[in-house]
Amino acid sequence: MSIKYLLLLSRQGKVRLSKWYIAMSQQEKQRVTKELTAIVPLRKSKMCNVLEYKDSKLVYRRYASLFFIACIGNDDNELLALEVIQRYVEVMDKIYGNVCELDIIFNFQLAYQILDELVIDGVMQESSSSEIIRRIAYQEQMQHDDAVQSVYT
Amino acid sequence: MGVGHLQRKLRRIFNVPKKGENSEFRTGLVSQYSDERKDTIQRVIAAMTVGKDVSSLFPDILKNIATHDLEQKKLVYLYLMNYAKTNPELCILATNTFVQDTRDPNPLVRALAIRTMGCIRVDKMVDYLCIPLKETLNDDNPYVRKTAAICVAKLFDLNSKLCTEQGFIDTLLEMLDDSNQTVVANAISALLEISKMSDAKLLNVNGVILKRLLLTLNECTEWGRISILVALADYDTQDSGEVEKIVEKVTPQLQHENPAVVLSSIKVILKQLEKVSSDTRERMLRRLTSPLCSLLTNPPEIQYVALKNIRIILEKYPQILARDLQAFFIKYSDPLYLKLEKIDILVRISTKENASILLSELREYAMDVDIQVVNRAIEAIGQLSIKIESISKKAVDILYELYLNRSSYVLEELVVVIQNILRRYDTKYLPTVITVIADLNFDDIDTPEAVSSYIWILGQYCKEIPHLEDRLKVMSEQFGEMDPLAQSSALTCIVKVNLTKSSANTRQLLQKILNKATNEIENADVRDQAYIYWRVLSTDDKALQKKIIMRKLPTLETTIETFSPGLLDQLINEISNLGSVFYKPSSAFIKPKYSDSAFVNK
Amino acid sequence: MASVVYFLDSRGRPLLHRDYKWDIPTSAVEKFPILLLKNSKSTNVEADSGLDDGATAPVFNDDGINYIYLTHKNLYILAMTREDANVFAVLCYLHSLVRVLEGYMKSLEEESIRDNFSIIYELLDEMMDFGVPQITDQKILKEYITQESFTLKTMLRPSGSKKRPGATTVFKQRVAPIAVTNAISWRSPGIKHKKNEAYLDVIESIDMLVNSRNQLLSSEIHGTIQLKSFLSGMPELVLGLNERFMNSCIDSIKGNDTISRAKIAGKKPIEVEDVKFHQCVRLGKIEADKMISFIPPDGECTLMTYRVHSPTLKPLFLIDYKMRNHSNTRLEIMVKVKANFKPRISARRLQIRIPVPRDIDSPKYHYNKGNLKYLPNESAVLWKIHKIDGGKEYVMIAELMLPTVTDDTDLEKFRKIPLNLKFEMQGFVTSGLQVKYLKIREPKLNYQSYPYVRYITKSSDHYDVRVK
Amino acid sequence: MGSLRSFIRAVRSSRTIADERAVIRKESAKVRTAFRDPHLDEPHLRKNIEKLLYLYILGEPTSFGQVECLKLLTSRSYINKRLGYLAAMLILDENQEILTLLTNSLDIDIKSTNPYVAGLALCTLGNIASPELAKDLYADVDRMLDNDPNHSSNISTPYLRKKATIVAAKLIDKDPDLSELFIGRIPMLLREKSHGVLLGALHLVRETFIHDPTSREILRKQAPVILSHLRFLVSTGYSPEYDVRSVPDPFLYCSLLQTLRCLLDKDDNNPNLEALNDLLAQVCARLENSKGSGYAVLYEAVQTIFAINSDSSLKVLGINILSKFLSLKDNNTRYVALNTLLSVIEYEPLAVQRHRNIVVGCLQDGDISIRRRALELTFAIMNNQNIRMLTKELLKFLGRSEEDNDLKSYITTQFTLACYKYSPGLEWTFHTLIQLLEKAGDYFSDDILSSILALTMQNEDKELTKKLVIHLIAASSSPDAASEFGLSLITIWCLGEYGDLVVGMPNYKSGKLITEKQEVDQLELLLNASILKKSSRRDQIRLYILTASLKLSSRFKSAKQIEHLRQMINKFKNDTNLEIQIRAIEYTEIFTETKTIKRGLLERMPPPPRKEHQGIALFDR
Repeated sequence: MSIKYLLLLSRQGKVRLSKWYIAMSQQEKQRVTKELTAIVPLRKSKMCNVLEYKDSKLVYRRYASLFFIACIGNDDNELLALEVIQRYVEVMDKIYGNVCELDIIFNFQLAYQILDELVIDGVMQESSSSEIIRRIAYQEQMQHDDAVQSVYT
Repeated sequence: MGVGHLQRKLRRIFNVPKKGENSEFRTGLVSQYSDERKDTIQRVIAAMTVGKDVSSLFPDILKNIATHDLEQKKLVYLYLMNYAKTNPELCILATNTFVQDTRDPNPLVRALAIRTMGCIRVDKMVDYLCIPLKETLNDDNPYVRKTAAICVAKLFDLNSKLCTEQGFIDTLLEMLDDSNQTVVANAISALLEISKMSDAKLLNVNGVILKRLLLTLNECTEWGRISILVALADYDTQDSGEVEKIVEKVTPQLQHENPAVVLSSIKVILKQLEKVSSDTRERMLRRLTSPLCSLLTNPPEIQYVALKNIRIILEKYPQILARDLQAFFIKYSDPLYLKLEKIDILVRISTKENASILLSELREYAMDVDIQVVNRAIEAIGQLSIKIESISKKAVDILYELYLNRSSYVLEELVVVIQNILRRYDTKYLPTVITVIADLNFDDIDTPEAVSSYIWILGQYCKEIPHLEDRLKVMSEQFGEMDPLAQSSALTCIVKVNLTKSSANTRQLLQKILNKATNEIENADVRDQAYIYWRVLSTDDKALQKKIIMRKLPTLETTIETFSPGLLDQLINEISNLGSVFYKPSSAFIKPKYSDSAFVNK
Repeated sequence: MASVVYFLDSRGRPLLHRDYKWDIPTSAVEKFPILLLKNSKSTNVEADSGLDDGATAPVFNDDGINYIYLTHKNLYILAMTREDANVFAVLCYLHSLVRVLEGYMKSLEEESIRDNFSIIYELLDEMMDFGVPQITDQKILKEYITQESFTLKTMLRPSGSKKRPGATTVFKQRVAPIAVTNAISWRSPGIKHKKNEAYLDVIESIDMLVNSRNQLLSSEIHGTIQLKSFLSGMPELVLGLNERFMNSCIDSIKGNDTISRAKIAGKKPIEVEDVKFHQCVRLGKIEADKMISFIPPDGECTLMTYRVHSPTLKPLFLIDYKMRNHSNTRLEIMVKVKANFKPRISARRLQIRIPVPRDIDSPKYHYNKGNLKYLPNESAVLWKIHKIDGGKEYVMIAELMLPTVTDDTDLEKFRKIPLNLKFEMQGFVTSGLQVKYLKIREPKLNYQSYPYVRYITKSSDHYDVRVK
Repeated sequence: MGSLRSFIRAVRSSRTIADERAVIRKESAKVRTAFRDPHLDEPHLRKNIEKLLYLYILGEPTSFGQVECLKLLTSRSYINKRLGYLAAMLILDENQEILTLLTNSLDIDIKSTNPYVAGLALCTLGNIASPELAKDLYADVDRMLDNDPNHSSNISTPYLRKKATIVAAKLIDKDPDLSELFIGRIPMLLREKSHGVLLGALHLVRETFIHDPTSREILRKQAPVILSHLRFLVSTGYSPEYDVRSVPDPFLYCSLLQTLRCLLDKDDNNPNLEALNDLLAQVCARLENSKGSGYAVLYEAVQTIFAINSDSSLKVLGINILSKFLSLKDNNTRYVALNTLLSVIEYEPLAVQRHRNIVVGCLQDGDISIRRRALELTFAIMNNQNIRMLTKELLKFLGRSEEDNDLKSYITTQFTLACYKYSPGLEWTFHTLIQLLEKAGDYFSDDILSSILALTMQNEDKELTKKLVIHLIAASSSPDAASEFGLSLITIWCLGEYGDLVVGMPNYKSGKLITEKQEVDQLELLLNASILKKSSRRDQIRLYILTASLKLSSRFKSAKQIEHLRQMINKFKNDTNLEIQIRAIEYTEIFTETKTIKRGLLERMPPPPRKEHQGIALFDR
C-alpha cells in the first residue's frame, strides 16, 4: 500500500499540513485541496471513512477539529490506511505531549519530521511507535545542541 | 486499550466538544435572575445557529416565553419556529401566550405574535390561529394589519381549505381598499403568493382595482411597488384608455432607484406596447433605453440577470439599444459569467455605424487571460463579420492575426468561425482561408465542431486545397474514431470530392469510408446517411447525384442564435423571473408544489 | 419569493440562516459548495480564490431548487426557492440586505455575523416575511431595531386609538415608527434641529478606459447629488439646475435624441442618461415643472444619480508606459504621467496602480515626484502623487527582480491588466451641471436656511489605461 | 524581521480573507527580497525557509525559494540541514530541473557517519528521486543495503537500512534496470529481525517483482522465508514494541500477506501454496474475534485467499468473514466487504449471490461510498435468474433524483449491457429499456443509444418491432417525457424507420388507432420540446427529425401529411448549423424526386453487425 498524498484539514477548511508523494503541479494540488475541503467535512460522522474520489480512494479520520485525509490506490487496504493515520496521530500525541491543532500549526516542522520517520514515499517504514519516538527525541536533542552552540560561537 | 478509549482520548486531546452543554443551558434557563435567563437564551440561539441540536431544551425555553422584554421574546419565538416540528405537542402550550400577545397594547408585539404564529408549522396551531388572525386583520394599527395580511398566505400554505372557508381570501381582497398603502401592497403580495401556490388567479384586476393599484403604486415602499407592478403586468387591458393610464402612471417608476422596480416597470410597459399605435410604441421604446442601460450600473449579479432580460427584449425590439454599445463593454474586474453575457449582447446591438469600434474591442477580448473569454470573443468576431458585411474584411484580417499568434485552444474556435465566413461570403476571403487550412492538420484540432468544419472546407473547396488526398487519407483512417458529427461531415466530404475531383485514390477512399460506415459503425444516423449516399451513387445518374449532393447552400444569414417565436412570447412573460435567466418557460423547471412527483413503479 | 436566506462562509458552509417557507431540505444547502465547484471551469485556480472563480452564474437550478446568490467579501448570501420567483427582485433584496447589515455592523463578514447573530435574526424577521420583502430602509429600521437591544423608549400610545382590555395607557416599549407604514415612509414627523442647515454635494466619478496610445476607448461620468440636511419639521425643498442639463435630463427620461436636438439649437450637447431620484422626489413634477421638489429624509441621502455619456471627453492624464524584460531575471517598467488639463486646475491624491508579476522582489525606484510602494497582495506598484498641477509631467522607473525559478509562460500575464488611476479634483464638474438654487421652505415653522453647495470630480473604480 | 511565530499569528488573527491575503503576500515579498541578499547568514536563511514552508502549507507559490533550500541543506549544523532537507522534499519534485544540483549534497550526506544526516538524505531521495538521481546515486543506496557486519566499510544500521530499502524500490521505479543490482541484497534483507527493515524489504520485493519480470523466478524462491516470518507472527504472543491493541504488528502482517499474494499469484504449482493455505487458515482463526486493526489484517487475508489458488474450505472461510463484515454496524467493514465481494464473484458466484439481499439493501444506504460499491456489485451479481428482481431495485434507485449524474450514466450503460446479456426475452428488454429511457433519458451515452437502435434493427420479429414503436409513441407523448433526450432520439428514429408499420394499430395507452397525422404531430412535438435542450443535443434531435421526416414521406399515403413533412424539412434550409443545413438541402432535393426513386433511396436500413460493448467500472481497477 502506498499513500499518494496526505492532507490535514481543519473543520473550517484550512490546510494544516500537506504532503504530496506523487509529483503534481501547483494547480492540481490547489484543485484537489479545494475539492476535498468541500467534500470531506460534509460527510456525516457515521458514514464510512472511505470516499471514492476520481480514480483513487480517500481514507480519512476526524480527530476533533482536524481531518486527516490520505489518498490511496483502489486496490490498497483501506482499513490499514486508517491504521497508518491512527499511528501518526498517536506518535504525534506522545511527542508533542497531548497534541492539539495549535501545536501543529505553530510547529508544523516537527509534524513533518515525525511523518518522515513513519513514511517514506508513501510507504510505511517503521511499525514501532517507540522507535520513532526515540529517533525523533534524539534528533530534537541534536538540534537543540546546535542551537545552543550557535549562541556561543 | 480499546479503540473507543483511544478515540476518546484523542478527541479530548484535539479539542473540547463540551458534553453536558445542554444541561448547563437548562440550569441557566430556569435561573432566578432574569439577566441570566436571557443570557442563556442568547447562548442557546448561538448554539442553534452553529448547527448544534438544542431541541431538547424546548420545555425550558418555553418557560421563558411570557416576558415583557421584546428582545427576549423575539429570541424565544425564533427558537419555537425552528423546533416546532420536533415538539408539536409542547408547542401548543405556547398558544396561550401567542394569543395574549396578539392583543398586547404594543403594536410591535401584536405584529410579532401573529407573524410568528403563522410560522409555527404544526397542524394544531392552525386551530388557534384563526381568531387572532381575524382580529389582527382588523387591527387599527397599519403595521399589525400589514403583517396579518401576509399571515393569511402562511395559513393558506398550512391549510388552504380552512383559509378559504374562513373567508380570509375575501378579507384580503377587501384590504385592497385599506387606507394605508403598505397594507394594500402586502394584501396584493399575499394574494400573489396564494395564487402561485394554488395555481389559480385570485387577484382578478378590474377597473376599480386597477385604479386602486395605480393610486397605491406611487406611495408605497419599493417592494410594494414591485408587487403591484407584477399584478399590473398580468392584467389584460380592456381599452386604450386603460393602456394609456397604466403607461402614464408606470413610466415615472423607470427613474426609481431600485433596479427591480425599474425592470418590473419595463415589463408592464412592454406588455402594453402591442396595444398602442406604432408612434407611441416608438416613443415608449425610446424611453426604455436609458432605464435598460441603467441596470448595468448595479452589482455584477444584478447585471447578469439584467443582461439575460435585455437579450429577450432585444429579440423582440432589436433597435432599442443601438446607441449604447459602450455601456456593454467588458470591465477587467467583471466576473467571467458577466463577460460572456456582455459579449453576447454586444454582437446583438451592433450596427453598421458602430461595428468597427466593436470589432477592435473584441480584438482586445480575444487576447484575454481566460480561455473562455477568448473563445467567445472569436466567436463574436465571426458573428459580427457575418452580420455586417462592411467590416467583414477587417474581421477576417483580425482573425488571421489571431491565427498567427495562436494558442491551440484558439484554433478550434477559429476553424468553426472560418467555416461560417465561407458560408456567408463564399470565395471572397478564400485565399486567406486557404493559407490557414493549408497549415492545419487533423492533429491540431479535436472538438467535433472544429473537425467537422475543417472537413467541410476540404470537401467544399477541394480544388483549392493543397495536398488534398493526403488529408483525405488521414480522414479515412481516423473515420472510425470520430464523433458522429465529424463522421457525417466526412461522408459528405468524400462523396463531394468524388463528384468534383475524382481519382483512383479518392474512389478507393470513398469505398473504404462507405464500407466502414455501414459495417462497423453502430450509430444509426451515420449509417442512414451512408446508405442514402451509397444508394444515390449507385443510381449511376450523374445529374441526379449532383442535384442532390452538390446543391449550393443558401447564403448564411446569421450565426446569432435566436429564440423560436413561440418561446420568445413566453419569455416576455418571464421577464425578471427565473425563466428569463434559464430561457425557459417556468413550467419547464418548476415542479408544482402540491403534486406528488414521486414516480410509482409498476 | 424566497423560501430561505443563508449566509455562508467562503467555503460555502452555513453561518446563519432564516427559513421563511420550510420547503427546502438542508441537503440543498449542503450541496451548494459542490455545485459551485462543479460549475467552475475557470482555468485560474488560486489558493485564496473562492469556490467558483466567477465562472458560476449567480442563478442556477439543481434538482428543482433554484439557487440565487451573491458574493460579498468572501461570504455567499444565498436565497433558495422552489417557485418561479422574481429573481431580479430577490437579488436586489439580497443586496439591500447586505447594505442594511453593513449599516448596522460596519462590515459584514464571517466574524461580525457570529458576533451579531441576534440582531441579524431580528432584522431578517423584519425585512422579509414569508419570503416577501418588507422594510429595507435603514433609517426606518434603525428607529425601532436598535443595536443596544436593552434601551427602551418611553412612548405614548398614539391618541385616538381604542383602548384594549388589559392595556395600560402608558408603557415602556419599543414602538414601530409611524414612518414604517406612512405614505412618507422616509421621514418621521416631529424632527427638531437647533440649527437648520443643508449641504449639497455634486460629485462626478469618471469611468474611463484608455488604450496604450492614449486614445479614449470608452468613458462615462457617474454623477450623484448628495444632500445632507438637518432641517426641522416637514420642509419642502426645491432644487433648480441649469436649463441645459435639466432639459437633457428630461429628454433622457423621455428617450428623446438629445444630441440632434442640441445640434439644431447650436449648443454643445450633454448626454444625460439613467437619471434616478431618491424616493422622496416627486417624480411627476420633474417632467411637468422641470423642478426637483421633495421632502428630504433627515440626515444624509442620495438625492439624484445620473450618468453622462461623453464621447468627447479627453483623458485627464496621459500615460506613457514602457516595459523591458532583461532575459527573465529583471524587469524595468517606466511610467510617465502628464496632467492633461489647464494649469490653474490641479488634481489631488493621484494614485497610479501599476501591475507587476506576482513573484517579483527587491523593487527599486527612480522617480521625480511623489512616492512609490510595492503592494504584494495586489501584485502592483503604487505611485502616489499628492498634488499635480495641470500640464505638469512626472516620471518613474521601477526595477524589479524576478525569481530564478519561475513559470515563464505566466510572466507576461500581468500586462493584460490595465493601469488604474485614482484622483480627486475640486471646484468643478465635467458634465456641465450647475446648481442654480436650492429653496427651503417649512410651511409651519418658517425658518431661514441657506444651503452650501460643493462640486467634486474624481475617478471611479474603473479609470483604466491599457498598456498592451 | 519577525519570526515564523509572529507571521503565523498575524495570519491567524486576520479577520477577513482579504486581510489574510495581504499579510501573506507581504510576507512572501519580504521572503523573496531576503533571498536576494548575498550576505544572508544561515540563521536568517533558516528563518526565511521556515516562512517559506508555512507559505507552502497555505498553498502559496514557493518555487522561487528552491535554490535557497538547497543552500540551507549544505549547512554543517544539523538544525539547518534538517530544515533544508525538509523544505527540499516539499518544494521540489522529480520534475524540477534544479534537482540535479541536489546530487552532490545527497552523495556526501548519505555517506555521512552521522546516521541522522544519512537518514535525511535517504528520506529525501526516497521522496523525490528522478531517473537522473537514480542513475547517479544508486551505488550509495546499494552500500546502505549491505547488512554484513563483517564488511569493514559498513556504516549501515537497521535504522538506515529500512530507509534504504524503500529508497531502492523508488529507484527501481525510476530506473527499472537497477533491479538487477538490488535483487542480490534481498535474501539477506529478508533475514533481518527488525520489523522496519522487513517492511522495507518486502516493499522492495513487490516493487522489483512488478517492474522486472525477469526477476520473478528468483523472488519466488524467497517465499519460504516470508512464510516463516508470517508463521512467527501467527504463533508468537505479545510483543509490546509492535502490537496494536493485542494484534501483532498489523503493518508487517499485511505487508507479508501482500507480498506472498504478489509472489504466488497465478502460480498454481508453487510448492509453497500449501503452507500459505495453512497459515491463512491460522491467521483467520486467530484474528476472527479481534477488532480494529485485526479487521485490517483479516481483510488482507481474505483478499489473499481469493487471489491465490486456495482450498475451497478456505474460500468458504473467506466468504464467512466477509459475511461477518457485512453484518457489522461499522460502515468501514461493510464498505470493504462489498468491495471484496466484487472481486470474489469470479470464484464463488453462488456464495456472493447469497448476500444479494444485503447488497440490494445497501443501494438505499445513506452513504454514497456504500451505495456506489453496492451498485457495482449489483451489476456484477446480475444473471438470468435475478435480472427481473434487480431491475426493479435499480429503477427505484434511478428514481432518487438526488443521485449523482455520472452515477446515472453509469447505470444506464451497465443496465443496457446487462439487458442484452441476461434478458429473459427481447420483449422484456424493450419494455425495460423504455422504462429506463423514461427515467434517465438525459443520461445515456451516444454509444448506448446507438446500440439500443442497433438492437431494434437486429430484431427480426416484425410484430415485436411494431409493439416497440407503439410503446415508444405512448411513452414519449407526455410533455415531460418529450424532454427526455434519449427517449426522444430513439422514438424519432423508430418513427422514421417503422412509423408506417403501425398506422392503424391501437395505441395501447389511449386505445385510439394511430394515424399518420398523429405520428407527424408527435415528431413536431419532439422537435418543439428540443428547443429547451442545450444546443448540441437540440441539433442532434433535429438531424434525426430530418431523416425521419424524409423516410416517412416516402411511405405515407396522406398528401397532407407528406406536405407537412416537407415543411418540416424546409424549415431548416437556412439553419445556422452546417450539418443540419446540408441535410435539409439534400433532403429537399430528394423530396422532389419520384416516389420510386425515393423508395429506392430510403429502403429499410439493413441491420448492423452485432458489436460487443465493454462494460464500465465506477473507477479503474
